Amino acid sequence: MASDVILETRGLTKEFRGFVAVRDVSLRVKRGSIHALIGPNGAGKTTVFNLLTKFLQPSNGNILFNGRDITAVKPADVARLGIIRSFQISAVFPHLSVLENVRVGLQRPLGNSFHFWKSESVLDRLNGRAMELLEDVGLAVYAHLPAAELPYGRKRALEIATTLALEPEMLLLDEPMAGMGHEDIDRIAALIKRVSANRTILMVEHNLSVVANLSDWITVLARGEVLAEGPYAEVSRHPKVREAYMGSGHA
Amino acid sequence: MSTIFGIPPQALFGQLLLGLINGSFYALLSLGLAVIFGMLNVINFAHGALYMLGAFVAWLLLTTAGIGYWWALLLAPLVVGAFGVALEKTLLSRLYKLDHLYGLLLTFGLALIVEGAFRHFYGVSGQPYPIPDLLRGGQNLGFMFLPNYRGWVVVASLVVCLATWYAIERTKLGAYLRAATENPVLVQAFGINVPLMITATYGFGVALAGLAGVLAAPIYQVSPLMGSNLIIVVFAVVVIGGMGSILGAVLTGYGLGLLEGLTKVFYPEASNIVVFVIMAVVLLIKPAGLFGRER
Amino acid sequence: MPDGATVRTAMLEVSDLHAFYGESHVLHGVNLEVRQGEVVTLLGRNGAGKTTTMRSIMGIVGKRTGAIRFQGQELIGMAPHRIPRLGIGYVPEERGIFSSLNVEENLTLPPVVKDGGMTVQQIHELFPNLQGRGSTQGTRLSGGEQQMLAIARILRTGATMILLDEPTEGLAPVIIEQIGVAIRKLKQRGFTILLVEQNFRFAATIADRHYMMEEGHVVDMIPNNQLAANMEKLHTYLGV
Amino acid sequence: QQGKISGDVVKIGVLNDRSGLYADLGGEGSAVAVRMAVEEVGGKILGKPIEVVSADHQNKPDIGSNLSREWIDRDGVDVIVDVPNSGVALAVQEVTREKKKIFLMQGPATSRLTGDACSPTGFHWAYDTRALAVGTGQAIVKEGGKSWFFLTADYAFGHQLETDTAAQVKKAGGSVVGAVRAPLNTADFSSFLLQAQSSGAQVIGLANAGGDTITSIKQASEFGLTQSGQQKLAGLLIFLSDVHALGLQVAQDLVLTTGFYWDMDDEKRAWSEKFKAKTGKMPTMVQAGSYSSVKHYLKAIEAAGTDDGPTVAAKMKEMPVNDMFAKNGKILPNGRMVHDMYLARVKKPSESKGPWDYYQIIRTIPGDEAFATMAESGCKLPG
Amino acid sequence: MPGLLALAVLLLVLIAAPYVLYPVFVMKVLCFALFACAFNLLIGFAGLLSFGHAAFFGGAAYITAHTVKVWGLPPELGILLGTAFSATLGLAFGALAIRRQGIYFAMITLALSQMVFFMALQLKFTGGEDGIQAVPRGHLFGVIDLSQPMAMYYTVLAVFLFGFVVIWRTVHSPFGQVLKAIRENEPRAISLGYRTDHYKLMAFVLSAALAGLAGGTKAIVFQLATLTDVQWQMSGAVVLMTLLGGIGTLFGPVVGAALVVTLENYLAASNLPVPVVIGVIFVACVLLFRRGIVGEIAARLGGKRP
Ligand SMILES: Nc1ncnc2c1ncn2[C@@H]1O[C@H](COP(=O)(O)OP(=O)(O)OP(=O)(O)O)[C@@H](O)[C@H]1O
Ligand SMILES: Nc1ncnc2c1ncn2[C@@H]1O[C@H](COP(=O)(O)OP(=O)(O)OP(=O)(O)O)[C@@H](O)[C@H]1O
Ligand SMILES: [Mg+2]
Ligand SMILES: [Mg+2]
Repeated sequence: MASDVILETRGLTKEFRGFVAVRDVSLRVKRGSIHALIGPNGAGKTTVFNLLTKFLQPSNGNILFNGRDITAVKPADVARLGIIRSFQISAVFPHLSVLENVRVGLQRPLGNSFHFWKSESVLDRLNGRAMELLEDVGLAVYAHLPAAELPYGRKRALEIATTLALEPEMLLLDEPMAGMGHEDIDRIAALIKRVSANRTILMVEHNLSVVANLSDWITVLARGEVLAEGPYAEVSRHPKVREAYMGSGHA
Repeated sequence: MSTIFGIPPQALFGQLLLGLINGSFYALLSLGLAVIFGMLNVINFAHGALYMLGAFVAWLLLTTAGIGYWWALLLAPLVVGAFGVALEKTLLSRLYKLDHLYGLLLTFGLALIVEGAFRHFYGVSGQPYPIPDLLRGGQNLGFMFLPNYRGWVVVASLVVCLATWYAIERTKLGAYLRAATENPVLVQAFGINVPLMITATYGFGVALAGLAGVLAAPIYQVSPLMGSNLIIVVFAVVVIGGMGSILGAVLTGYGLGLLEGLTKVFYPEASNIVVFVIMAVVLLIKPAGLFGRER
Repeated sequence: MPDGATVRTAMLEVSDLHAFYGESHVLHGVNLEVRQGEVVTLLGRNGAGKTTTMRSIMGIVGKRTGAIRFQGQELIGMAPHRIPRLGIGYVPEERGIFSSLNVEENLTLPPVVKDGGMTVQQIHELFPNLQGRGSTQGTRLSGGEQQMLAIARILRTGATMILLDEPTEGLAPVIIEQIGVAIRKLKQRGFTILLVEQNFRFAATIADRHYMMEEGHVVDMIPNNQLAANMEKLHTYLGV
Repeated sequence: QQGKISGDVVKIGVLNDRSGLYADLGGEGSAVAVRMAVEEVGGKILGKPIEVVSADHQNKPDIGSNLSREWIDRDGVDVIVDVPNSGVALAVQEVTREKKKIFLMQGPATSRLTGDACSPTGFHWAYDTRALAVGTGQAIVKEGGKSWFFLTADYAFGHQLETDTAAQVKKAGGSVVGAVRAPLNTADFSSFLLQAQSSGAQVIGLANAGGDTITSIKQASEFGLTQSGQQKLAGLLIFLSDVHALGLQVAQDLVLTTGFYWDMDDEKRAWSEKFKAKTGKMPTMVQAGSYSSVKHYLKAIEAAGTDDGPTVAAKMKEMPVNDMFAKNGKILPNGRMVHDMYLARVKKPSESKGPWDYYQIIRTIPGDEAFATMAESGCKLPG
Repeated sequence: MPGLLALAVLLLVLIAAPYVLYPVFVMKVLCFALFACAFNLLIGFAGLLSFGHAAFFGGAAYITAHTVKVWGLPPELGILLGTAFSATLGLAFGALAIRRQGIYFAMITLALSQMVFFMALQLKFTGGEDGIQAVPRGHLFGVIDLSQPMAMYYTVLAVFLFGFVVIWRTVHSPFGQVLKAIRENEPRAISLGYRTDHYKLMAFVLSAALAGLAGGTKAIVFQLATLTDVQWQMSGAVVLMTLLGGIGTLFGPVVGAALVVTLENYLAASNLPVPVVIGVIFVACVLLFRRGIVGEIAARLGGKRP
């Protein structure tokens, strides 16, 4: 199974009451790559994410992960297979501390999550790893703050740390940089680069400099369909892509 | 004579008609609940108590001031509405920033107080309220004797429900209401007086309960308990109909009245629980309710 | 003073504005001025107080002191729902699309407060994405489409002064360009615009002047035509 | 034992529903009636003071049993009076049996209290389901109401009332043409009434209680069931307070059985007027019975010279009951006080001379007929 | 550990209580305290407001009363069967109710429990309005005579402590941690691979079972099971107890139950209208001290939740 394609979709289609948001999309994401999904607003990027993680049920088409058809698998089980996503609008557990947020991610693989008769102190052994993760995203100093009190940009960073806690084989990031200031963007970009070493990342992002710097491969969606594919340099020269997405300002 | 499942068709029509009458009350009450819920996101547990209050106001008007049914039909909802406005201004409005469950708990407490107070002063056997002279007697429809008053109840509730539905769904008002439920601050920032609108809505929803109370007074005994027994069924109606839909609340109200009527013929022992059974089935098939939107 | 500034009357004057969220004091004496027909930006790092300034103008923060005058009228103390009626439109940072309303209802929700707003047709020309989506539930639109809708609904109201909080967040480059075009058009039609932006490059293409905010204060004002000369300062303010 | 009063005070606990469905038929009125009995003996017995306490059991058996337990264990209460709601009464019966204290029941209906659940110290005074069934069932058939249809509250009490009455109806030569079971607390009886109407029965027996009875009577009037004159409503458990609540316009011509009516003789009238002066209402049979039973209880203490439960109980059963409530009433070993019952018809508004003039007594049912004998009762106490 | 200290104090108080207070009263408090704690497990730690918990409490009471009285089972087995019944009922109701959240959840549980009420009213074995009366207390494990008040008392205390410790453990367990996460942000929990419905259902069943344990025990203590226990007012009462004591605190429901039971006892002997007083307390709690007594104290002490 060491095929170099980790995730593949075949003819993926999603229709909402007559409106086709995703039409016949066939993606092939290479193992170990950073794959960017870009496209104009409403192109269907988030919808593709929702389909891949089964938050939406495809109208048509198949999803294969590591060669296995996961089209009919439930959302929580997709996550258990190793595909973890982040959300376009930040998603943390607001009243848990920053550390506990990450621990929720670390805890699941332990398999003790139904053990209501055990003390939660069995989770303390996760603290070390949790702190490492927080260190990575620059949140170590906030470890004991409730997540709700973090500024927006930091919440996004926390979300990424929680996602990484599960050591996912594949990470889906939906606009990880949205709403972040310049310094944070650089930090998170570096982090993504670092963690991509032994996993696959599929990412939606509008910040083109980030896309240009990070991604190995780009798929451009427009009106639910694949418009172009290739490395940044190639895609960004594509006239249709320029017209539909980049506009005149980007070369 | 031919029969339907062993019941003469005429008896069946009679029962269906009666079901429709019950449905009228369900519809009026679930409409009020739906309006309030839609706007304040509060399950108004006090709805039953306010329905009772409407009936009592009518009774008090009659016995203390000699004011009759027709004026009561106007005045009692106004009084109940005003009471609702006072409640909203002084109590409910403090809870909007909190979890919606607190609204439920507060109104639950209010229901206890209002009902308890009336129990304390008027006992529970209830007070008689005469049918207005104009509507005494009834029509022999052949298959059943339809009291005029019951016919009037159906007509009145239909008119009120349709008018409310129109006002809310077919005018801008409904959009304001729904938007303000979600994000009152922003709607305010568009230039709409949200606090006033919330207060008015609560007052209106509650006035609907009061109106239902006046309509019910001549049929049922005017009793402090008349609301608490009804309200849970109406909750179930609302769950079945699905929150967030005015039309859903109304249609489900009538529909369940009919179904309940049928149960009373075919299996009377179950007529108390049929609504809850339907609720369970609907939830299994359509968790959001028949007309509800998944949120 | 920069070009023509003195001839035009001040539309909005904010002086010594303090604002609080509960206990926390967020704005510490903000001073700024927007003149009729201008496009002015507020720039600053995350948490500098830009959004809070806008919310203060709209009267929807917990508590505020100081003075906010719009066309000579004092806004502090005015009921929040009356402020927009004076002709101020607000596009919030978090977009504020209503999930219980469909796209059309969202679009037509804010009441028209003045003549001269855009028609639905003009709006569809500006944002073709919204065309034909009238019956879709508002929050089912994609993130970027929601942003367009949030801007569009204010353009309809005829408000003469528009507060835009990060209108380009999450938008594709082409759309950002379109919004730039739209803002310029609005300016030509005489609208006054106060804009919060993280995307400094975009801001530079449309604004007349830039206010710099830091920790609840306005620390500097740079006219757009002197930007090049002030790149140094911008670095320190924004880390650009 | 002679001359011994426990705690040097005779404490009477009036335990009933003071806020709920049965508040009007008993409630504070029962306590007033008990106090009237105490005043009549001068507030003292065997030289010791008599105290009356009262409490609300809220129709909850657990509250009732808890309260009576506490009363007896901690406050030295010697006798418990009234306790409407059969469920609560059955619970209190268990407590008083265990603690060997006197229990004077007025409000509860079920004849089980002197049947399988009887207790050596329990007394059932004013009425019970069997007496109601006999009174209304047999008497009406004798009055010409031959065919019956029951509108029954769908729970144990309603079923029992229906079965008992049906048996009496058949015994008297009548027939039962049908029955419909309506759930408890039904708000709308119209469907059931429609079924009753189309059955063509002469008598519609209301085997229900409280709010259900009131609503069904009211709606029967609305649907013109009785106006036609072909059908008659028979209430199997109706109190004066219910008729008062309904108003004569609605309740007219209803037939019912009662153990007491204030306007039957001078003695009753005099006592009732006194009661009305204190409460503003004429007494129900429950309230009058409370008075009568306490009166009898005090007499028995006097005679026995002690307030010890079993001793007093035995004494009470020895003595005939003679007061304004009952003439020559006798108490069976199972605690059943046997006295005459009355079949009454509710007057038309035109017949009534004023407030509280509600009943016309149409038949007296001798106590021995109305109540079950010791053998019939099913009580296992030594008789 | 202030929590352990508090538990020790509570334990001492409860061991001594029957010598100072009326034992039956304290037993009643204990049964309701356990009921309220079970309810609180759901609202306080899973964020689910059940307005139908009376169904589990009263349902178990009926089963226990029936099996002990009619089948002649020993009390421990009766209580166990009652608890099992409630757990099963909880599984069925839970599976339906957790399909919706928030207010819907409350209304659905309310409606479902109303169904149980009507069944209890109409089924034969429940005795309708009369309920099941004169249930023998019997001998615990065939040896301990429960008709002895002190034997009964310490049995109830043991049951209560068992339930309380189970809840304590649950809240501070890996499971409890996931439950909190789900309450905070369910889609996120799903995306991390948690099958959130299973967790919610599990919490619901646990809560229902413990409520059943309380109800079954109460049936033995009072030797009866009646409609009171399955009425929606009972569901309201348990909400009040928890709210008054402090939602989401461990000791709050215990304090709240003690207060409400005391109050009901006191009011029964007074002339005040009970529902009005209870209603006023309800409103006051919601408006003025939402954290409840224990929550408020904990907040004053500035510490974390006990
Ligand atoms: N549940 C839904 N019902 C109806 N239409 C939907 C639904 N979800 C998404 N859509 C539509 O599908 C299209 C694709 O949406 P999607 O969120 O995938 O876009 P996107 O590419 O992520 O855009 P953005 O960059 O703006 O976030 C949009 O036009 C949106 O309105
Ligand atoms: N509701 C609130 N309660 C308390 N503090 C708040 C609240 N909203 C914002 N703040 C704080 O006020 C300060 C200013 O926030 P504001 O949102 O105005 O910043 P901003 O300049 O708009 O930042 P950004 O670029 O991230 O949008 C921040 O420190 C923020 O944490
Ligand atoms: Mg998107
Ligand atoms: Mg901001």
